[in-house]
Amino acid sequence: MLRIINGKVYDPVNRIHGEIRDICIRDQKIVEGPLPPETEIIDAKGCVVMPGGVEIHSHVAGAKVNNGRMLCPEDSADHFRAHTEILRSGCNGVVPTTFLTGYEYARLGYTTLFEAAVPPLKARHAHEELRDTPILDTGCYTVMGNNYLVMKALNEPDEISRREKLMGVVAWLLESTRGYAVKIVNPGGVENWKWNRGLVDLDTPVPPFDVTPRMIMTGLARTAYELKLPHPIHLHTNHLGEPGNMAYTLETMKALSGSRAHFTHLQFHSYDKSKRGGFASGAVAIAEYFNNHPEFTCDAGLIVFGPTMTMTADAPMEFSLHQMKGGKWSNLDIEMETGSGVVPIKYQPDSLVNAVQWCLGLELMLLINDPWRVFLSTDHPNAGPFTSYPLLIKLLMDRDFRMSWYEMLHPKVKEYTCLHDLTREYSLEEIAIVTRSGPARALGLKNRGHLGAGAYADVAIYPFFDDKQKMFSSASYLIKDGRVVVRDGAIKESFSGRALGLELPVKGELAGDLKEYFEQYSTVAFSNYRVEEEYTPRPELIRCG
Amino acid sequence: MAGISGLLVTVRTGKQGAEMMRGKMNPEYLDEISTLRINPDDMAEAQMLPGQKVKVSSSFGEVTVTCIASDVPRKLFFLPVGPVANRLVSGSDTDGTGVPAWKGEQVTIEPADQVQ
Amino acid sequence: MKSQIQLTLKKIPDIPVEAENIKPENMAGKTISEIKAIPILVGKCWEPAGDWFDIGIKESPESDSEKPVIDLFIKGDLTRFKRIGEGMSQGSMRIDGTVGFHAGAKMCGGELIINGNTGDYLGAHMKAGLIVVNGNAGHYIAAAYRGHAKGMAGGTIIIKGNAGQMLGARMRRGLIYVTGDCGDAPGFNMKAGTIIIGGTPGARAGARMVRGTIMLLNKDNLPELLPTFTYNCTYTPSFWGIARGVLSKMGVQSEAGTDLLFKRYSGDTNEGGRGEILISA
Amino acid sequence: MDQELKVHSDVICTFCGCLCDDIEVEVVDNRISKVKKACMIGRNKLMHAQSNNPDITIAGKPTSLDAAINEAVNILTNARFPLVYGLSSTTTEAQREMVEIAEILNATIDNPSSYCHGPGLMARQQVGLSSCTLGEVKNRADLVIFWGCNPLESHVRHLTRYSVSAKGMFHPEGRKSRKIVSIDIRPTPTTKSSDWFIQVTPGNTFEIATLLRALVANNPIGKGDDALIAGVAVSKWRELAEMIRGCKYGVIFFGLGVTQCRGRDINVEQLAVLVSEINNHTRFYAMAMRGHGNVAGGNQVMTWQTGFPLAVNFSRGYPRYNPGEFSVIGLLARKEVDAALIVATDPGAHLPADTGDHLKNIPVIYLEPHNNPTTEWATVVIPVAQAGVAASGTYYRMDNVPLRVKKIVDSDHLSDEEVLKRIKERITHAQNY
Repeated sequence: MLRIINGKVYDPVNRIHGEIRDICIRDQKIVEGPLPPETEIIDAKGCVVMPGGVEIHSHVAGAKVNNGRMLCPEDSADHFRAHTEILRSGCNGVVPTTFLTGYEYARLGYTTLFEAAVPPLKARHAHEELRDTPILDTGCYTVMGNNYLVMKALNEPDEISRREKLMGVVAWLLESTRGYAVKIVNPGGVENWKWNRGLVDLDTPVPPFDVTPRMIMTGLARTAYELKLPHPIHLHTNHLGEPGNMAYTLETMKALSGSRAHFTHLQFHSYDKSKRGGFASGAVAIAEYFNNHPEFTCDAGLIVFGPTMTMTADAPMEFSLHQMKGGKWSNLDIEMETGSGVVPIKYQPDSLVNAVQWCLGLELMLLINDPWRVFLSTDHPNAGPFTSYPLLIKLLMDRDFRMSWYEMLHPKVKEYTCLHDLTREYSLEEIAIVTRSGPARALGLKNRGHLGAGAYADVAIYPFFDDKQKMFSSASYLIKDGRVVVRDGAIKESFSGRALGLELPVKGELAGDLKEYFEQYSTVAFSNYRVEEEYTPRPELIRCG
Repeated sequence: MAGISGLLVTVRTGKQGAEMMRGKMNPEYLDEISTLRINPDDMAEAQMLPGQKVKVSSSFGEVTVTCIASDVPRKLFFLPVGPVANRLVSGSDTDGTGVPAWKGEQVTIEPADQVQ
Repeated sequence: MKSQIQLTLKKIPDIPVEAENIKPENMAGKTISEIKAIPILVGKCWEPAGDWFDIGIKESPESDSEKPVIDLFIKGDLTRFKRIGEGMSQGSMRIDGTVGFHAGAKMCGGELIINGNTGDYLGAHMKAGLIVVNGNAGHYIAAAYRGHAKGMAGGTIIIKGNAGQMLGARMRRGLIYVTGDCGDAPGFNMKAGTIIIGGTPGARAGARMVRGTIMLLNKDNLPELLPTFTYNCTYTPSFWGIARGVLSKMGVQSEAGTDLLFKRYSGDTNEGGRGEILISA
Repeated sequence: MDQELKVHSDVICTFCGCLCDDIEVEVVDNRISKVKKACMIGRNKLMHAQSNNPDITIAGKPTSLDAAINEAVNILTNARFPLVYGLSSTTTEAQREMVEIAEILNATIDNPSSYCHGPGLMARQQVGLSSCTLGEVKNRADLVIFWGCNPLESHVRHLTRYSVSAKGMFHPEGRKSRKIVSIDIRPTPTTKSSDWFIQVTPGNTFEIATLLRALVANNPIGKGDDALIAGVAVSKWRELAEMIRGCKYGVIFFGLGVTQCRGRDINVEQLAVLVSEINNHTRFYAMAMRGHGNVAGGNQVMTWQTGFPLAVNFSRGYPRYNPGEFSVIGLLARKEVDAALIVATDPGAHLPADTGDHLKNIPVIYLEPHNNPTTEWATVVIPVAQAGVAASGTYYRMDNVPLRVKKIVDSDHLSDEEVLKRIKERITHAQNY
């Protein structure tokens, strides 16, 4: 049992806005109190108390993440931690090794973490790494946007049969991979690339099943709704990173309007085109549309200047990035499911493109009115490492600080962006929403992201400083499941978190022809495909509906 | 003196793999990893007969193996990977990479009876 | 007066030792007992240098000659000692004996003289300064560590004996001179800089080179160049005279005259073809 | 007495990187009695999995498991520069324990890839690699190049399951619609079943890849069409370059003939750049023909735990990487190691004799299911339940697809993972952690 006293509590779900409150913890949960007088007390005087952070989109585990680590040993040589009596060693400042990932997220006050893209065939790998990512509760999203079984089901002419088959495939994929949500990455575009064809638009028919990106996205959105998944489709749209892709993103939003959808790393999809064909911010138009569609959520994908690593299932995007930049490129096509690519990159403030991207991400966060629908992310490590969150929080909370960056940015950036006109500053409550309460709600996690009775006792306590970067850079305390994990910025205890999965309303079963198809063309036996329960030793299944 | 020099290349063979799985002490395995494939013209030049025992030596060691004629190029001698070949290769010679010269160690081969 | 520090190895270790703390700036102005206390990593344990070395300090008059006074002398078979002089930035150090891996790696100033052979990665990622080896050097001299795109970024390395494979691999700037032979792939993927080889190089000189110059002073027994090098002309580059002068200042006399003719090949065409291999004609 | 017969289907063979997962195994009274669908090597592996087990010994004398573990802990905690080595033929679950033990001991850890396909990993660290899973090859590849490998003898079912005669989605006829090219220094069963065998001189992989890069990209070359590269005319190589550019989905499988010949890692580096550049014209990939069943998994585990796939040293408490310096062969050849924990590999058979000999002079703890050259001299021998037969866990296929190998019989022995956990706990205790 534990009582946290004297802290200024920010618990937006329960409408507590920076008031001094006691938080009472019994076993792994937050309780009403009172607790017996001998209860251990944490005095949070001068501190801010928030629910543990919830990371909605990050690449931390699995094939392409490890590929990224393997690709750049130089990033590991420069950044390392020795092991201690409690902690495992680790290295790499861009794509940290698994243990280090857990420790660093914990030090930032995070307690729940989702790996954003797992190809089904490599799901065991992701779970193996998540098992070695300590402290946080973790889950992963299952990549489906170029999946043959999905596309074959969508190709079914009869509508009822199509819906049934698709539901069966999606449920089967989620079950087989122990995934938490339907992830879509460049729907149809990755498969099209494997045929050495160009980019896809909403209605480009994609071989071999001649389904279009529109059919894939709307079909999966509907299935996610019908399965009552706690999180809707998690969508990385086509045309990532192209100037002018804002128009395409708006088309996609229109196609999906009326159904829930999460648009991930929206910054990468919100570019207007300058007169000369270059990058300009499309944040105003995107935010305007987005503000009028309460069915949508998004995360920002904020750019951080410095070296980092791009990694995504969007193989064609990585290939064109490689063609543009030269240097290292790793690619992995995954049979009947997806592709993936990894390319190291460095964002530089004196590059006009990078400066536009930097402003654009912040603009989205400032122009989207409802903090419950836009979340802090760097699409770690694509736009920058998650360890930069404290800096980004300061940029959101402090306009003067924001403006001071213009000295470093490419001088022409103001022509293509509007960040300098935006005066909004995030409040601590809004920060609490975009880093924990909002993502938890979007993910359908009812016991996380708030401090009401019944919630998991996942609590972050930050020392109050005017400098918000300093304030959020390391938690004074992190309590996970009622155990004090971080004290004064140092990890005191480490253990395995839970694996978040789904309790689906239907049993995942492949229609006969799909199963036959799988058995004919996969190189893994049907019975060996499904991820066994051993890979999630501490499961927590979230009920759909 | 009869003999011939060239490069030793270690290779996998089907039999080497299959017999290894039955145990590395079994005679079929030991036979297979002691069987050197050599071009018939090389064999003639070195005055060796198929099935004959030959001595293979490198600057690191020597072994006695059985030679058989094979359609391999001249001056290239093929021995299955294993403890026999490993006596001819050195771990001190990896060009800083950690990989010994398993695919190109300079060796000399001569009929074993001449050695006696 | 200037103090000279002498380290004499007492016993040869049976496990590897990492001694990046042995460099002039770590010793200067210290007493014997302070030097004895300098930690070195023996296997996985930090031990005081005094357990491994006899240490002496003597004062010597400032020399009038241009040559700097040696600050630090080390004597003994240091084959198992890695990282001696790593990151050294000033002063001078002379080693009488063979040294292990990474000697003078990441060096950014000063002078390191090795009277003996060296292990691999001598002068890796070196930024400035001078290394002279009066013996043979190992592999990956002045090279980049794994994963890095660029190795040596400046300074000079002179090897009076032979060098191993991947000499100057991925170097970015600087000068390497080898009196003797070298192994395969000198100047592999070099970005710029100069490598001069007096003896015979192994195969694949300049493979994947982007820019920079490789001079081969001995045309005999030269292995064939890679197909991605194309012949341009035969001439005497003005650069040769300069390089010859620089080297002679460092005590390396080339027998060839300043008017030596070179055949110029440009390559690696796969990498843009802006590099050159100059072969004594 | 009635014999109990159990038939296990879709069993995974753990021998090579193919990890064929369609094997049928019959077990009678806990003994494997019949193996179907496997190749000869896989069949022998399974049929002999339960025989020839060593005793638990210290210095050759039989002892108890407890005593052996205590002796192991004693040796390891007293070592000043210990080596943890192996990993390749056991589960990732056991590999994870090995990395943790290495870390607690501040030891050096390496796996056999450092002298097999490690050069390919080093190459990837410089330039990356465009690759795919085996099913992509089966379903799509219309050009397959075997370079310096002979899968018909080393990865026997590779050709039928994945790369040549497999009936894929876009190659319903299997063999007929694919072009198969082999590059090797001698005729082999694989070259003989290829459409085109390009016989080359040894040690010239780098030159070939260099020339092909130039030909594919139309870069200038300093050689005429009749000039020989690796013993083959430039004009022939030009034909290959045309074939490469003209294919729709091409794959190079490369073997130890590429990674172990003159040049080692730079051969693969050049090959990887070639493959990357071919993608400017068509889709093209390369894959290492990984040998031991889970050697790929060892690289994965080491990378997610330490940041590096092989040759990692923990002397300073954090991982550092340098092949050559921390590779098992370099360490042993220089006689730098004073004790070793070896699991799931056979240094007595696999390492050059002069290198393996150093292990005979230092205390070695050895976990292994079968008698072999190493069990003859290892100081502490602990027999274990064989992964995929008597123990379950994760294996990574050569294309890094993870599969779960299953326990199909009971063993008297613990698995690698279980023994390693006990060793780890006692080391932790001994070091007063």
